[in-house]
Amino acid sequence: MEIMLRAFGQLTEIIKTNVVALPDGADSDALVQELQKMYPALAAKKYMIAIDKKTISRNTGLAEGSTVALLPPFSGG
Amino acid sequence: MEIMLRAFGQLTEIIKTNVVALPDGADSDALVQELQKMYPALAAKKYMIAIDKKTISRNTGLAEGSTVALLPPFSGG
Amino acid sequence: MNDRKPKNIFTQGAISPAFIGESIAKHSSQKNIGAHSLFLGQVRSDMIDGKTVAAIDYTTYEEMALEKMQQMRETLFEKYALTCMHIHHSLGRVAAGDISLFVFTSASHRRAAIDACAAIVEQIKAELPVWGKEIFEDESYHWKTNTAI
Amino acid sequence: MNDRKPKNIFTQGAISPAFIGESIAKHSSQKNIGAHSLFLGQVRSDMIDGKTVAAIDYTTYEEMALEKMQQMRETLFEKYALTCMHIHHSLGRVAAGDISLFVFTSASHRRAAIDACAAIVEQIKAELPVWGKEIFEDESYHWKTNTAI
Repeated sequence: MEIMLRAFGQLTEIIKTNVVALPDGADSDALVQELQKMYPALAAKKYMIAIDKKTISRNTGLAEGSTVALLPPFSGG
Repeated sequence: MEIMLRAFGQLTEIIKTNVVALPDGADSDALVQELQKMYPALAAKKYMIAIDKKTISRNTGLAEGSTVALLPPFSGG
Repeated sequence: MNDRKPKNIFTQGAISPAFIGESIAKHSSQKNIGAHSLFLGQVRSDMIDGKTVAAIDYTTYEEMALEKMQQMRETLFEKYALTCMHIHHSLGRVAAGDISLFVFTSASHRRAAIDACAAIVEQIKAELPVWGKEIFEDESYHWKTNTAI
Repeated sequence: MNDRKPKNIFTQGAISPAFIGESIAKHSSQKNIGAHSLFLGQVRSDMIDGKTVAAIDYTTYEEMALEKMQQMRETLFEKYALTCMHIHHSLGRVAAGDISLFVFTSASHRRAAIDACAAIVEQIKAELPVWGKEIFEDESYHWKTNTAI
Protein backbone atom coordinates (compact mmCIF):
# COMPACT_ATOMS: atom_id res chain seq x y z
CA MET A 1 0.00 0.00 0.00
CA GLU A 2 1.04 3.59 -0.47
CA ILE A 3 1.44 6.02 2.40
CA MET A 4 1.55 9.76 1.79
CA LEU A 5 4.48 11.23 3.66
CA ARG A 6 4.95 14.82 4.82
CA ALA A 7 8.03 16.15 6.58
CA PHE A 8 8.33 19.53 8.27
CA GLY A 9 10.92 21.89 9.73
CA GLN A 10 14.38 20.43 9.97
CA LEU A 11 13.19 17.06 8.63
CA THR A 12 12.58 18.56 5.18
CA GLU A 13 16.36 18.48 4.86
CA ILE A 14 16.47 14.70 5.34
CA ILE A 15 13.29 13.31 3.86
CA LYS A 16 12.98 13.81 0.14
CA THR A 17 10.07 11.57 -0.81
CA ASN A 18 6.36 12.12 -0.32
CA VAL A 19 5.17 8.58 -0.98
CA VAL A 20 6.31 5.36 0.71
CA ALA A 21 5.27 1.86 -0.40
CA LEU A 22 4.69 -0.56 2.49
CA PRO A 23 3.26 -4.10 2.72
CA ASP A 24 -0.51 -4.11 3.36
CA GLY A 25 -1.24 -4.02 7.09
CA ALA A 26 1.96 -2.18 7.96
CA ASP A 27 1.95 0.06 11.01
CA SER A 28 3.74 3.26 12.03
CA ASP A 29 6.70 1.36 13.50
CA ALA A 30 7.19 -0.38 10.15
CA LEU A 31 7.08 2.98 8.40
CA VAL A 32 9.70 4.43 10.75
CA GLN A 33 11.97 1.40 10.15
CA GLU A 34 11.59 1.81 6.40
CA LEU A 35 12.30 5.56 6.61
CA GLN A 36 15.38 5.03 8.74
CA LYS A 37 16.66 2.59 6.15
CA MET A 38 16.10 5.17 3.41
CA TYR A 39 17.37 8.12 5.50
CA PRO A 40 19.80 6.99 8.22
CA ALA A 41 20.12 10.58 9.53
CA LEU A 42 16.51 10.34 10.70
CA ALA A 43 17.42 8.01 13.59
CA ALA A 44 19.10 10.84 15.50
CA LYS A 45 16.20 13.25 15.12
CA LYS A 46 13.42 14.03 17.57
CA TYR A 47 9.92 14.15 16.10
CA MET A 48 6.29 13.25 16.63
CA ILE A 49 4.16 11.36 14.13
CA ALA A 50 0.71 12.47 13.00
CA ILE A 51 -1.57 10.18 11.02
CA ASP A 52 -4.20 12.09 9.10
CA LYS A 53 -3.46 15.20 11.21
CA LYS A 54 -3.76 13.45 14.61
CA THR A 55 -0.59 12.89 16.57
CA ILE A 56 -0.10 9.35 17.85
CA SER A 57 1.61 8.28 21.06
CA ARG A 58 1.99 4.56 20.28
CA ASN A 59 2.40 2.23 17.32
CA THR A 60 -0.66 2.63 15.10
CA GLY A 61 -1.97 0.85 12.03
CA LEU A 62 -1.79 2.50 8.63
CA ALA A 63 -4.12 2.21 5.67
CA GLU A 64 -3.81 2.74 1.95
CA GLY A 65 -3.65 6.49 1.40
CA SER A 66 -2.97 7.41 5.06
CA THR A 67 -1.11 10.71 5.34
CA VAL A 68 1.74 10.43 7.80
CA ALA A 69 3.48 13.60 8.94
CA LEU A 70 6.81 13.77 10.76
CA LEU A 71 6.78 16.76 13.10
CA PRO A 72 9.96 18.02 14.77
CA PRO A 73 9.51 20.04 18.01
CA PHE A 74 7.29 23.02 17.29
CA SER A 75 8.84 26.48 17.35
CA GLY A 76 6.13 28.91 16.36
CA GLY A 77 5.44 32.30 17.89
CA MET B 1 -2.52 76.49 62.13
CA GLU B 2 -3.88 76.09 58.62
CA ILE B 3 -4.20 72.75 56.87
CA MET B 4 -4.63 72.55 53.09
CA LEU B 5 -7.48 70.18 52.32
CA ARG B 6 -8.11 68.25 49.12
CA ALA B 7 -11.08 66.00 48.47
CA PHE B 8 -11.47 63.62 45.53
CA GLY B 9 -14.07 61.49 43.79
CA GLN B 10 -17.38 61.29 45.56
CA LEU B 11 -16.09 63.39 48.49
CA THR B 12 -15.93 66.47 46.26
CA GLU B 13 -19.71 66.51 46.64
CA ILE B 14 -19.48 66.84 50.42
CA ILE B 15 -16.35 68.83 51.18
CA LYS B 16 -16.46 72.37 49.92
CA THR B 17 -13.48 74.02 51.62
CA ASN B 18 -9.81 73.72 50.83
CA VAL B 19 -8.42 75.21 54.05
CA VAL B 20 -9.14 74.14 57.65
CA ALA B 21 -7.93 76.04 60.73
CA LEU B 22 -6.90 73.77 63.63
CA PRO B 23 -5.16 74.40 66.98
CA ASP B 24 -1.37 74.11 66.76
CA GLY B 25 -0.25 70.51 67.32
CA ALA B 26 -3.51 69.02 66.05
CA ASP B 27 -3.40 65.58 64.47
CA SER B 28 -5.31 63.77 61.74
CA ASP B 29 -7.97 62.48 64.18
CA ALA B 30 -8.64 66.07 65.23
CA LEU B 31 -8.97 67.08 61.60
CA VAL B 32 -11.44 64.28 60.91
CA GLN B 33 -13.54 65.31 63.94
CA GLU B 34 -13.54 68.91 62.76
CA LEU B 35 -14.51 67.87 59.21
CA GLN B 36 -17.33 65.63 60.46
CA LYS B 37 -18.67 68.59 62.46
CA MET B 38 -18.57 70.76 59.32
CA TYR B 39 -19.85 67.99 56.98
CA PRO B 40 -21.92 65.38 58.86
CA ALA B 41 -22.39 63.32 55.65
CA LEU B 42 -18.66 62.52 55.77
CA ALA B 43 -19.10 60.13 58.72
CA ALA B 44 -20.80 57.54 56.51
CA LYS B 45 -18.15 57.64 53.80
CA LYS B 46 -15.20 55.32 53.27
CA TYR B 47 -11.89 57.01 52.53
CA MET B 48 -8.16 56.97 53.17
CA ILE B 49 -6.15 59.97 54.29
CA ALA B 50 -2.93 61.09 52.64
CA ILE B 51 -0.67 63.69 54.26
CA ASP B 52 1.61 65.36 51.75
CA LYS B 53 0.84 62.60 49.23
CA LYS B 54 1.60 59.70 51.58
CA THR B 55 -1.32 57.63 52.85
CA ILE B 56 -1.42 57.11 56.62
CA SER B 57 -2.70 54.07 58.47
CA ARG B 58 -2.88 55.58 61.98
CA ASN B 59 -3.39 58.94 63.70
CA THR B 60 -0.61 61.25 62.54
CA GLY B 61 0.55 64.73 63.55
CA LEU B 62 -0.11 67.67 61.26
CA ALA B 63 1.95 70.80 60.72
CA GLU B 64 1.22 74.30 59.47
CA GLY B 65 0.73 74.02 55.71
CA SER B 66 0.34 70.22 55.60
CA THR B 67 -1.72 69.09 52.64
CA VAL B 68 -4.30 66.52 53.68
CA ALA B 69 -6.15 64.62 50.99
CA LEU B 70 -9.29 62.52 51.49
CA LEU B 71 -9.26 59.62 49.07
CA PRO B 72 -12.35 57.47 48.48
CA PRO B 73 -11.74 53.95 47.12
CA PHE B 74 -9.84 54.18 43.85
CA SER B 75 -11.65 53.27 40.66
CA GLY B 76 -9.22 53.93 37.84
CA GLY B 77 -8.63 51.79 34.77
CA MET C 1 15.19 59.07 47.23
CA ASN C 2 14.62 59.73 43.61
CA ASP C 3 14.20 63.43 42.84
CA ARG C 4 13.67 62.93 39.14
CA LYS C 5 10.33 64.35 37.97
CA PRO C 6 7.95 61.40 37.54
CA LYS C 7 6.93 60.53 33.98
CA ASN C 8 3.45 61.67 33.01
CA ILE C 9 0.93 58.89 32.40
CA PHE C 10 -2.25 60.93 31.94
CA THR C 11 -3.86 61.85 28.69
CA GLN C 12 -7.00 63.94 28.18
CA GLY C 13 -9.92 61.87 26.85
CA ALA C 14 -9.81 58.46 25.20
CA ILE C 15 -6.63 56.66 24.08
CA SER C 16 -6.88 56.09 20.33
CA PRO C 17 -6.23 52.69 18.73
CA ALA C 18 -3.98 54.45 16.19
CA PHE C 19 -1.81 55.75 19.04
CA ILE C 20 -1.52 52.17 20.34
CA GLY C 21 -0.47 50.99 16.87
CA GLU C 22 2.16 53.74 16.72
CA SER C 23 3.47 52.81 20.18
CA ILE C 24 3.91 49.22 19.02
CA ALA C 25 5.68 50.32 15.81
CA LYS C 26 8.23 52.36 17.82
CA HIS C 27 9.57 49.14 19.35
CA SER C 28 10.71 47.54 16.09
CA SER C 29 14.15 49.09 16.46
CA GLN C 30 14.67 47.32 19.81
CA LYS C 31 15.78 44.00 18.46
CA ASN C 32 16.36 42.41 21.87
CA ILE C 33 12.59 42.46 22.47
CA GLY C 34 10.88 39.12 21.86
CA ALA C 35 7.54 39.68 23.57
CA HIS C 36 5.07 42.48 24.18
CA SER C 37 2.10 42.24 26.53
CA LEU C 38 -0.62 44.88 26.28
CA PHE C 39 -3.63 45.48 28.46
CA LEU C 40 -6.40 47.82 27.36
CA GLY C 41 -9.26 48.96 29.57
CA GLN C 42 -12.35 49.79 27.53
CA VAL C 43 -15.34 51.66 28.98
CA ARG C 44 -18.28 49.26 29.28
CA SER C 45 -21.84 50.45 28.83
CA ASP C 46 -22.92 48.71 32.03
CA MET C 47 -26.56 48.76 33.05
CA ILE C 48 -26.94 50.10 36.61
CA ASP C 49 -30.43 50.36 38.13
CA GLY C 50 -31.97 50.33 34.67
CA LYS C 51 -29.74 53.07 33.27
CA THR C 52 -26.96 52.60 30.73
CA VAL C 53 -23.45 53.99 31.19
CA ALA C 54 -22.64 56.34 28.29
CA ALA C 55 -19.19 57.48 29.48
CA ILE C 56 -16.81 57.57 32.43
CA ASP C 57 -15.39 60.85 33.66
CA TYR C 58 -11.97 60.23 35.24
CA THR C 59 -10.25 62.47 37.80
CA THR C 60 -7.02 61.99 39.71
CA TYR C 61 -4.84 63.38 42.47
CA GLU C 62 -2.18 63.92 39.86
CA GLU C 63 0.90 64.76 41.98
CA MET C 64 0.29 61.72 44.18
CA ALA C 65 -0.63 59.42 41.28
CA LEU C 66 2.56 60.21 39.36
CA GLU C 67 4.74 59.63 42.42
CA LYS C 68 2.93 56.37 43.12
CA MET C 69 3.29 55.25 39.50
CA GLN C 70 7.01 56.02 39.61
CA GLN C 71 7.42 53.84 42.72
CA MET C 72 5.41 51.02 41.14
CA ARG C 73 7.52 51.29 37.98
CA GLU C 74 10.78 51.01 39.92
CA THR C 75 9.58 48.01 41.92
CA LEU C 76 8.37 46.29 38.76
CA PHE C 77 11.70 46.77 36.95
CA GLU C 78 13.48 45.27 39.97
CA LYS C 79 11.21 42.22 39.89
CA TYR C 80 10.87 41.53 36.14
CA ALA C 81 13.46 41.50 33.34
CA LEU C 82 11.65 44.15 31.30
CA THR C 83 13.00 46.10 28.37
CA CYS C 84 10.43 48.85 28.77
CA MET C 85 7.01 49.73 30.14
CA HIS C 86 4.54 52.39 29.06
CA ILE C 87 1.36 53.36 30.90
CA HIS C 88 -1.36 55.70 29.67
CA HIS C 89 -4.51 56.53 31.64
CA SER C 90 -7.28 58.81 30.49
CA LEU C 91 -8.58 61.80 32.41
CA GLY C 92 -11.88 63.51 31.70
CA ARG C 93 -14.66 61.96 29.72
CA VAL C 94 -14.25 58.67 27.84
CA ALA C 95 -17.27 57.31 25.96
CA ALA C 96 -18.42 53.68 26.23
CA GLY C 97 -16.47 51.60 23.72
CA ASP C 98 -13.39 53.82 23.98
CA ILE C 99 -10.13 52.99 25.71
CA SER C 100 -9.16 54.61 29.03
CA LEU C 101 -6.17 52.51 30.12
CA PHE C 102 -3.23 51.28 28.04
CA VAL C 103 -0.51 49.23 29.73
CA PHE C 104 2.39 48.05 27.56
CA THR C 105 5.31 45.89 28.76
CA SER C 106 8.11 44.49 26.62
CA ALA C 107 10.84 41.96 27.37
CA SER C 108 13.20 39.52 25.70
CA HIS C 109 11.02 36.62 26.82
CA ARG C 110 7.29 36.27 27.22
CA ARG C 111 7.00 35.37 30.91
CA ALA C 112 8.47 38.68 32.08
CA ALA C 113 6.31 40.74 29.71
CA ILE C 114 3.08 38.85 30.51
CA ASP C 115 3.59 38.64 34.29
CA ALA C 116 4.69 42.27 34.65
CA CYS C 117 1.73 43.52 32.61
CA ALA C 118 -0.78 41.55 34.69
CA ALA C 119 0.87 42.71 37.93
CA ILE C 120 0.92 46.39 37.08
CA VAL C 121 -2.73 46.34 35.93
CA GLU C 122 -3.74 45.05 39.38
CA GLN C 123 -1.63 47.71 41.08
CA ILE C 124 -3.11 50.48 38.94
CA LYS C 125 -6.64 49.37 39.80
CA ALA C 126 -5.89 49.03 43.52
CA GLU C 127 -3.34 51.73 44.30
CA LEU C 128 -3.51 54.58 41.82
CA PRO C 129 -5.53 57.57 43.08
CA VAL C 130 -7.92 57.80 40.14
CA TRP C 131 -11.69 57.98 40.31
CA GLY C 132 -14.23 57.13 37.64
CA LYS C 133 -17.69 58.68 37.57
CA GLU C 134 -20.04 56.65 35.40
CA ILE C 135 -22.23 59.03 33.43
CA PHE C 136 -25.57 57.68 32.24
CA GLU C 137 -27.31 58.56 29.02
CA ASP C 138 -29.53 61.04 30.91
CA GLU C 139 -26.40 62.72 32.40
CA SER C 140 -27.12 61.42 35.90
CA TYR C 141 -24.16 59.51 37.36
CA HIS C 142 -22.82 56.81 39.65
CA TRP C 143 -19.36 56.60 41.23
CA LYS C 144 -17.56 53.59 39.76
CA THR C 145 -16.20 50.90 42.08
CA ASN C 146 -13.40 48.55 41.07
CA THR C 147 -13.71 44.81 41.49
CA ALA C 148 -11.07 42.11 41.76
CA ILE C 149 -12.04 40.60 38.42
CA MET D 1 -17.58 16.79 15.76
CA ASN D 2 -17.42 20.21 14.26
CA ASP D 3 -17.39 20.16 10.48
CA ARG D 4 -17.18 23.93 10.11
CA LYS D 5 -14.10 25.02 8.16
CA PRO D 6 -11.53 26.27 10.69
CA LYS D 7 -10.79 30.01 10.70
CA ASN D 8 -7.52 30.96 9.05
CA ILE D 9 -4.87 32.36 11.40
CA PHE D 10 -1.93 32.59 9.01
CA THR D 11 -0.72 35.69 7.28
CA GLN D 12 2.19 36.00 4.84
CA GLY D 13 5.13 37.96 6.31
CA ALA D 14 5.13 40.30 9.33
CA ILE D 15 2.01 41.51 11.14
CA SER D 16 1.93 45.29 10.91
CA PRO D 17 1.40 47.54 13.95
CA ALA D 18 -1.20 49.45 11.93
CA PHE D 19 -3.20 46.23 11.46
CA ILE D 20 -3.07 45.70 15.23
CA GLY D 21 -4.36 49.25 15.79
CA GLU D 22 -7.20 48.61 13.34
CA SER D 23 -8.08 45.32 15.07
CA ILE D 24 -8.35 47.19 18.38
CA ALA D 25 -10.50 49.94 16.81
CA LYS D 26 -12.99 47.36 15.48
CA HIS D 27 -13.93 46.43 19.05
CA SER D 28 -15.23 49.87 20.07
CA SER D 29 -18.74 48.91 18.96
CA GLN D 30 -18.79 45.97 21.41
CA LYS D 31 -19.77 47.91 24.48
CA ASN D 32 -19.89 44.89 26.78
CA ILE D 33 -16.10 44.58 26.50
CA GLY D 34 -14.20 46.01 29.46
CA ALA D 35 -10.75 44.51 28.95
CA HIS D 36 -8.47 43.50 26.10
CA SER D 37 -5.29 41.50 26.52
CA LEU D 38 -2.82 41.40 23.64
CA PHE D 39 0.33 39.38 23.20
CA LEU D 40 2.79 40.17 20.43
CA GLY D 41 5.75 38.02 19.52
CA GLN D 42 8.56 40.05 17.97
CA VAL D 43 11.53 38.48 16.16
CA ARG D 44 14.67 38.93 18.27
CA SER D 45 18.06 39.39 16.66
CA ASP D 46 19.58 36.73 18.90
CA MET D 47 23.28 36.00 18.71
CA ILE D 48 23.89 32.29 18.10
CA ASP D 49 27.49 31.01 17.81
CA GLY D 50 28.67 34.51 16.99
CA LYS D 51 26.10 35.13 14.25
CA THR D 52 23.14 37.49 14.46
CA VAL D 53 19.59 36.47 13.54
CA ALA D 54 18.30 38.72 10.74
CA ALA D 55 14.92 37.06 10.22
CA ILE D 56 12.84 33.98 10.96
CA ASP D 57 11.27 31.97 8.16
CA TYR D 58 8.09 30.29 9.41
CA THR D 59 6.46 27.19 7.92
CA THR D 60 3.47 25.19 9.10
CA TYR D 61 1.46 22.06 8.53
CA GLU D 62 -1.48 24.26 7.73
CA GLU D 63 -4.38 21.80 7.65
CA MET D 64 -3.34 20.33 11.00
CA ALA D 65 -2.53 23.71 12.55
CA LEU D 66 -5.93 25.17 11.70
CA GLU D 67 -7.75 22.14 13.10
CA LYS D 68 -5.63 22.29 16.26
CA MET D 69 -6.24 26.03 16.63
CA GLN D 70 -9.98 25.46 16.25
CA GLN D 71 -9.91 22.87 19.06
CA MET D 72 -7.84 25.15 21.29
CA ARG D 73 -10.27 28.01 20.58
CA GLU D 74 -13.30 25.93 21.56
CA THR D 75 -11.66 24.70 24.78
CA LEU D 76 -10.64 28.23 25.69
CA PHE D 77 -14.14 29.64 25.18
CA GLU D 78 -15.50 26.88 27.42
CA LYS D 79 -13.03 27.78 30.16
CA TYR D 80 -13.00 31.60 30.04
CA ALA D 81 -15.83 34.13 29.74
CA LEU D 82 -14.45 35.69 26.57
CA THR D 83 -16.23 38.03 24.21
CA CYS D 84 -13.85 37.26 21.35
CA MET D 85 -10.40 36.00 20.45
CA HIS D 86 -8.26 36.69 17.39
CA ILE D 87 -5.01 34.93 16.51
CA HIS D 88 -2.61 35.85 13.73
CA HIS D 89 0.63 33.99 13.03
CA SER D 90 3.12 34.86 10.30
CA LEU D 91 4.33 32.46 7.64
CA GLY D 92 7.41 33.05 5.50
CA ARG D 93 10.09 35.52 6.34
CA VAL D 94 9.76 38.01 9.22
CA ALA D 95 12.68 40.37 9.85
CA ALA D 96 14.14 40.96 13.33
CA GLY D 97 12.13 43.70 15.04
CA ASP D 98 8.93 42.73 13.23
CA ILE D 99 5.92 40.97 14.70
CA SER D 100 5.17 37.32 13.90
CA LEU D 101 2.46 36.48 16.45
CA PHE D 102 -0.56 38.53 17.52
CA VAL D 103 -2.94 37.11 20.12
CA PHE D 104 -5.93 39.24 21.11
CA THR D 105 -8.54 38.29 23.73
CA SER D 106 -11.41 40.46 24.93
CA ALA D 107 -13.84 40.06 27.82
CA SER D 108 -16.15 42.02 30.09
CA HIS D 109 -13.65 41.72 32.91
CA ARG D 110 -9.88 41.70 32.98
CA ARG D 111 -9.16 38.30 34.59
CA ALA D 112 -10.79 36.35 31.75
CA ALA D 113 -9.04 38.39 29.04
CA ILE D 114 -5.60 38.25 30.72
CA ASP D 115 -5.72 34.59 31.76
CA ALA D 116 -7.06 33.38 28.41
CA CYS D 117 -4.43 35.33 26.49
CA ALA D 118 -1.58 33.92 28.60
CA ALA D 119 -2.99 30.38 28.30
CA ILE D 120 -3.41 30.43 24.52
CA VAL D 121 0.10 31.85 23.99
CA GLU D 122 1.54 28.84 25.85
CA GLN D 123 -0.61 26.46 23.82
CA ILE D 124 0.43 28.07 20.54
CA LYS D 125 4.11 27.75 21.45
CA ALA D 126 3.75 24.13 22.60
CA GLU D 127 1.07 22.60 20.40
CA LEU D 128 0.77 24.43 17.08
CA PRO D 129 2.65 22.72 14.24
CA VAL D 130 4.73 25.72 13.18
CA TRP D 131 8.48 25.81 12.68
CA GLY D 132 10.81 28.78 12.71
CA LYS D 133 14.10 28.81 10.85
CA GLU D 134 16.39 31.52 12.15
CA ILE D 135 18.19 33.11 9.22
CA PHE D 136 21.50 34.82 9.96
CA GLU D 137 22.84 37.91 8.27
CA ASP D 138 25.03 35.71 6.03
CA GLU D 139 21.94 33.66 5.00
CA SER D 140 23.09 30.59 6.91
CA TYR D 141 20.44 29.34 9.36
CA HIS D 142 19.56 27.57 12.60
CA TRP D 143 16.30 25.80 13.46
CA LYS D 144 14.61 27.74 16.25
CA THR D 145 13.71 25.94 19.49
CA ASN D 146 11.01 27.21 21.84
CA THR D 147 11.66 27.62 25.55
CA ALA D 148 9.27 27.74 28.48
CA ILE D 149 10.06 31.39 29.21
